[in-house]
Amino acid sequence: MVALLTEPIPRPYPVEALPQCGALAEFYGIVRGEEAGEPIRALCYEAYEPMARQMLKALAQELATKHGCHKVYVVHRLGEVPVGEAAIYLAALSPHRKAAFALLSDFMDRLKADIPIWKTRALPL
Amino acid sequence: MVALLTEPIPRPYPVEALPQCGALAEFYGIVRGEEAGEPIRALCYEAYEPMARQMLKALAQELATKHGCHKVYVVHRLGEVPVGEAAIYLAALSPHRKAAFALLSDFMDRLKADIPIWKTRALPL
Amino acid sequence: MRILFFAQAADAAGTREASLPFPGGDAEALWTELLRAYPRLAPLRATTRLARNGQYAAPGERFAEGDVVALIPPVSGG
Amino acid sequence: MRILFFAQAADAAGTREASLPFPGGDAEALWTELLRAYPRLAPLRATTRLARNGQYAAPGERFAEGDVVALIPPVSGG
Repeated sequence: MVALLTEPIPRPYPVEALPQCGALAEFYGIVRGEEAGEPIRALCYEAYEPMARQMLKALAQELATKHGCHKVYVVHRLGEVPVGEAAIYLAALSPHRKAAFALLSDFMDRLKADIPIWKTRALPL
Repeated sequence: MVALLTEPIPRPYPVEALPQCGALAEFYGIVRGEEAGEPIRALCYEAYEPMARQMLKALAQELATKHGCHKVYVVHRLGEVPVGEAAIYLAALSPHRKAAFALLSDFMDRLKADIPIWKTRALPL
Repeated sequence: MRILFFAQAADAAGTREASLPFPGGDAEALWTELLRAYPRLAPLRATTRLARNGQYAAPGERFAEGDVVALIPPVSGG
Repeated sequence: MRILFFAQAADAAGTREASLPFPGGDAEALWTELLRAYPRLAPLRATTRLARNGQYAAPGERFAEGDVVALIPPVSGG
């Protein structure tokens, strides 16, 4: 499940439990109060939306297969994201915890290397 | 923050955002629908509560320091935990994601090796 | 000495708590008394750790009359 | 050829989208045209990847008149 949205990312994110899955691992990447040492009030994100959406779907599928996760959720917020709010949410459901942990970690590395989404501006406090 | 409780673990768990922390990683360990190949309706957990509580606190502190996490939450449910509900919740807040991921993974390994909590019975469906 | 039994150890002992006369000594001596009082603990001995006053006992640690000792079979939380 | 500019590339080009006459050719040829039209992209060239029709172009890939090409400066999502 992939979504790009401009509203706040819900917490909890509505994740459907699966009877075979004993592990739900989740990650929120939250905007911090400083950027390059300066206090800020928000970061602005933009994306090449169709390409980002398609790459995120392909990545979720690839890593779900690789690690044996049954379901992956990825949500990236775009536009202005205030300090303390999440720019990204990631969740993985798997039978056992190691698969879900490995997926989150791999997914974030790949996302930060390849997915066409940018932090374009920091809005000063 | 350590809690042992007999009620359902809330989702979302009330976690306080910290301005320096850009990462919130969470884990729910959920009771699966089968135990040893048989369908079940719940698992029963018990703990040596004072020892478990004290060890969980010490472990949270040790691993927060080791990995550079600013805050750790650990909640274990005791008594009967129905299929599809969480027996454990773990969360870590850190400046960067790798610290929070590493903490969750290490914490679960240590918990499963040493903390005096037991799955005592599987209740058949 | 106050003894606490958990999980399989409670099932084997048939109780969750007991008082055991014990003059003091090491884990070996304590297990001898425990098995005399609760012979059905024998199969658990190899995998069960002892906690003294809420902490795992170190190798060679001594147990005294006033201690609270817990029998900790292999844990399975999470 | 339709060109999409993102992030620093949009700032440098001064636009988010443009139409570029391009008869077809490889990335080298396309960059030559891009830099002729938008000289301020020059400092970004070394770090900017090209996507053709929504996918990163492979080394040696050829670009044709009808393609949609996106300039992808170093990404920074998450």
